[in-house]
Amino acid sequence: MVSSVTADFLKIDDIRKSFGGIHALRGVSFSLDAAGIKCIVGPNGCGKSTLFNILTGVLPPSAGTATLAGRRISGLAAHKVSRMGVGRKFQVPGVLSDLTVMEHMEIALAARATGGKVLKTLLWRGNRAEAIRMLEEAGLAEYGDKVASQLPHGIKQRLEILMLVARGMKLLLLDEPTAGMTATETQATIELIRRINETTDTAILVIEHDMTFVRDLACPLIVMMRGEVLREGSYDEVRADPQVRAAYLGDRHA
Amino acid sequence: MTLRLLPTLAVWAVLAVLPMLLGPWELAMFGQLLIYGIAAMSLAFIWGQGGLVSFGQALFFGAGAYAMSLTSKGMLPGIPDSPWLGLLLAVVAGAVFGGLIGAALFFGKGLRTAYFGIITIAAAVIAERVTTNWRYIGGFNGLLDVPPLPLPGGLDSADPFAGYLLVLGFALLAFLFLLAVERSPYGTVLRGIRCDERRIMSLGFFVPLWKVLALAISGGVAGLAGGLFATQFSFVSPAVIGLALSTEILIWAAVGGKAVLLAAFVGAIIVKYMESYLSETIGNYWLLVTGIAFIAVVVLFPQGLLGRFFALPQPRRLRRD
Amino acid sequence: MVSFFGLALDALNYTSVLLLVCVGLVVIFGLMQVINLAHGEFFLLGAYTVLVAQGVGVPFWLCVPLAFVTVGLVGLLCDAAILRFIYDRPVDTILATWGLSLAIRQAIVIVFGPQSQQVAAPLTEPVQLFGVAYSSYRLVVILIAILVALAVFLVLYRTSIGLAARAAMANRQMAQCLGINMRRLDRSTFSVGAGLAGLSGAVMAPLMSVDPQMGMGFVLPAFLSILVGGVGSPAGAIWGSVVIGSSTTLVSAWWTPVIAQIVVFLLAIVTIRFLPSGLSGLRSK
Amino acid sequence: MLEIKALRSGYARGADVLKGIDLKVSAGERLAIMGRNGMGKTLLAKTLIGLIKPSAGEIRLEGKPIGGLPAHRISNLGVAYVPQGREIFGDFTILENLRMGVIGKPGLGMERLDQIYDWFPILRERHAQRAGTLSGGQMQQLAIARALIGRPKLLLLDEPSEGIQPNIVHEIAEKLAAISATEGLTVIVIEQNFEMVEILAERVAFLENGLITGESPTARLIAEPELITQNMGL
Repeated sequence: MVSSVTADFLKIDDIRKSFGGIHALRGVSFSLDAAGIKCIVGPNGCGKSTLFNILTGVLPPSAGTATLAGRRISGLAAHKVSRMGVGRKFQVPGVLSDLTVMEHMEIALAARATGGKVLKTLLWRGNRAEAIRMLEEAGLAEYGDKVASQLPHGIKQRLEILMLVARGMKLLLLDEPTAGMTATETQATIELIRRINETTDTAILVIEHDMTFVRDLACPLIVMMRGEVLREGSYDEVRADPQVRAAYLGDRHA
Repeated sequence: MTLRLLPTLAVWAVLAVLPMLLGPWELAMFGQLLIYGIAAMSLAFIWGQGGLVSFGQALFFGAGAYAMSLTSKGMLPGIPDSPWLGLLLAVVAGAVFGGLIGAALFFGKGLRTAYFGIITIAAAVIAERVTTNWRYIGGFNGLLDVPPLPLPGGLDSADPFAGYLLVLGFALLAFLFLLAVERSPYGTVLRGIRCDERRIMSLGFFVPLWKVLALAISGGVAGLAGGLFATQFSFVSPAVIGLALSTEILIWAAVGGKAVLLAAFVGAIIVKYMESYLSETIGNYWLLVTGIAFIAVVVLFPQGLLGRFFALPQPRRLRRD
Repeated sequence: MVSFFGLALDALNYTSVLLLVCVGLVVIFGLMQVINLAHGEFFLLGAYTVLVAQGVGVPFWLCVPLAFVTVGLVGLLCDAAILRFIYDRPVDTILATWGLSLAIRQAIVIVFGPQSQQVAAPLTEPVQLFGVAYSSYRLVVILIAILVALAVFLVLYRTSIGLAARAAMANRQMAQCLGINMRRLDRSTFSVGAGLAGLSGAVMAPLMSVDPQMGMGFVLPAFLSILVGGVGSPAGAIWGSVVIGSSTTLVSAWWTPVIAQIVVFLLAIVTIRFLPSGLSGLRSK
Repeated sequence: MLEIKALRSGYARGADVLKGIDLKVSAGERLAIMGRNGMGKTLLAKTLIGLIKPSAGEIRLEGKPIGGLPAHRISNLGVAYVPQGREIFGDFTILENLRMGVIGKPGLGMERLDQIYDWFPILRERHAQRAGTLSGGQMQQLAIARALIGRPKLLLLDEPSEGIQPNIVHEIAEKLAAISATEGLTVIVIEQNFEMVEILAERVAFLENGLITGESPTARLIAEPELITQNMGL
């Protein structure tokens, strides 16, 4: 038996959201255990991004709640949600273009060590060893002294994920982390996500289109369609589901 | 690695041996150049690290100069007329003005760079008008006979040799202080804010506070320069707080290189030295030439002309090798 | 009570000219994201155009359109020589126009000297209005400023060029994809904006002392107006100039111009502190 | 009509996302480009319309090289763009939005307005309304109408079905197919949604990792939907 805290670490309960008359989310519910990992798939406009916006405090839900370790996160301001340990990786690489990789790591580690406090950070001595250890584990060590704007796309994306881990986030929301990557880069990212999931107790929620990625990550799937959860299950279960196939290919091919 | 330290060390070494090479009059002039250099560094810090272009840096400089003058002339009720206390208050005044402007602007939402620029211009213009019209602090004529800083051994900073060394000491102190701040993790985060404020916010840093502190630090150092100015020139007038000096400081930092403290410092010394040299020969054309040169640098060398020489290697903490 | 109408007319006079200056600033910013710090010097050049033209015997009323054209051409030149190289570097455009303002001001000092000069007003007879004797020239200035501002807004809101300009402000890339030549639009906007500042300087010349510093003094309230009204919103320019123009005139009359400047500055800070997109942000909320 | 040879392009210098696209489209043809997110579909559209300069390769429109021309010139050569997210001018009325479609085109007026209104009657009905108040499907029709009123030879659509209800998607696709057939308009549609593609396009090219990895007539994909899943890694 898992304890009540680890099970349902993230609990999404009947979240609804409408913009004007358009229902972007029509009552989404699912949960994620601590150190759990799930992948949300679905066509464009199915509400995945709206869901992420609600989980990170960018948007308030119209109804329903999301809780993290029993504390409500839906409807809170974005920086408060962030301080509770929810980190989001956007689809577009959000690295700090003039800064080196080591500087990126320092910013993330400083946020964890000092809680983002100004004076504490001014006096903090940095944590070079930890930064290097994390970079090495992620296979990014060789880029340590490079400026972010010169990094290949795939490395930028992995660096950003790594920053969220270094920040000590409890829940990672990854929005299409392998978009635009080459096959090798995609494999490296999958490995990184797996390793983070295995070696830390970080819970991970991924949005992804790429079914190769989803298959290789081998985690439970949530299929969303038109603002609802269509199905939950393993890759094979989902793939065999006629409803899911219809969702992707259009009704007449079901 | 140490090779990249050489130009920086060389600058300070040359400045240190100048007293042996120059006569008293030239030495006094160089001392004044160093004061401008400190002001340029204060702007380079906030601009190069925090990405905030202040068009009114003289506001902080002038606040320091007036604080120094008023204190050392005993014009502030209840505060002893000590020049050294005056210098301390000059730093405080600059920092407070910086902090106040920062607090007024940054806690609001979505402030654009352009807003910050316009507000600092307005602040400098208004400060100049207020000082011009405020009788108690000397009005248009300003305050004369600001006393020098007393030094041990019966000397004071009016002595060219002692005065120069004193200013040089403060310049080095300001340099090391700003360098330490920008090389601390605080500095790293500040550069991160310059790149992408929202991303830093999303990591849990309350960005406005960081920017307010940065502006207070910058203002404090500019205030120090202003305090030194008042005591070394022994007067202060509305000209030190207004737009003209602000523009000059901006030009020094831009021409030297905003991203590197010492580049801005040396930029100020060179430009100001050329001005004293050339304004006799080309007179009115000097400002026109500076304006055009400034445009050219902005368009062609956005990183300034000297940044390359004086860029220091990253601290050990931020290097992988 | 007697002076109330006089004061109101003064406020209207100042506000209407401020609006002309602001419209140029706002459209230039909205379209190109350039905060034109040399705008005050375009104003200045307008005033000096009148000075020179009057000196060689050009009648005043011809000087005004002449100022518009001359300064418009200067604007065109600045765009071609400087701005077009740095359109994609917003911060550098601020710096470059700042350098430009310095250079123009100094060029004026070199040519005309630093002293202040007078431009004769074409109308000197006061008129009786609401029982107050009021400068007839100021009334004409109000009329001109309002008519020109009206014309600018008509162009913006009633013509194809205006539609294209507003579209480009809303979505530059899309406008380009629909066939709008952005370079040409930018260039003409910058030039017309400069011309409007020159025209404002020309009509204000007889009412101010013409000296190399007059530009910054006049354009600073204009900058504060666009912060208050909302950067990049033509309609915001109206709100901003009304608020800044009338409060400056009133506070100056009741206390002193210095206090007026401080009050207006604080007003601007408070506004952008609580309304980041200015007064025009109120409407969209 | 359109010929793309070894086209390379990217958002940042030195990081090409498109790594050598080869594609030919004949006049009057309707081609769909399908691919997963992040494979460079939108980048391809932006490069074709001139918002992004290609780093290498050739784009020819009716034999004339257009690669690297600014967007307004390409637009005036007869390429119309309906971007992802539609990008209509929300503060403008519908009629003003349509006027934007011809303003930049020398010698072109609103002569085609009636025809446009016949194709999209909802726009006639709401012509004085602010475009920002339209529904997603109506906005999409407006974006297409705005493109068509400028009499393009080539219409480039990026994800036109995004966020639109399926029945409206069908309607728009059918309308576009009909217009293309009667006007001889060449259409390139970039899509993930086969519902749009199967009605609108005659031929499908698959874009993966910056390359065209396969092509097929639409009819064959309808018969063998497995090919789509294979080609798109679904």
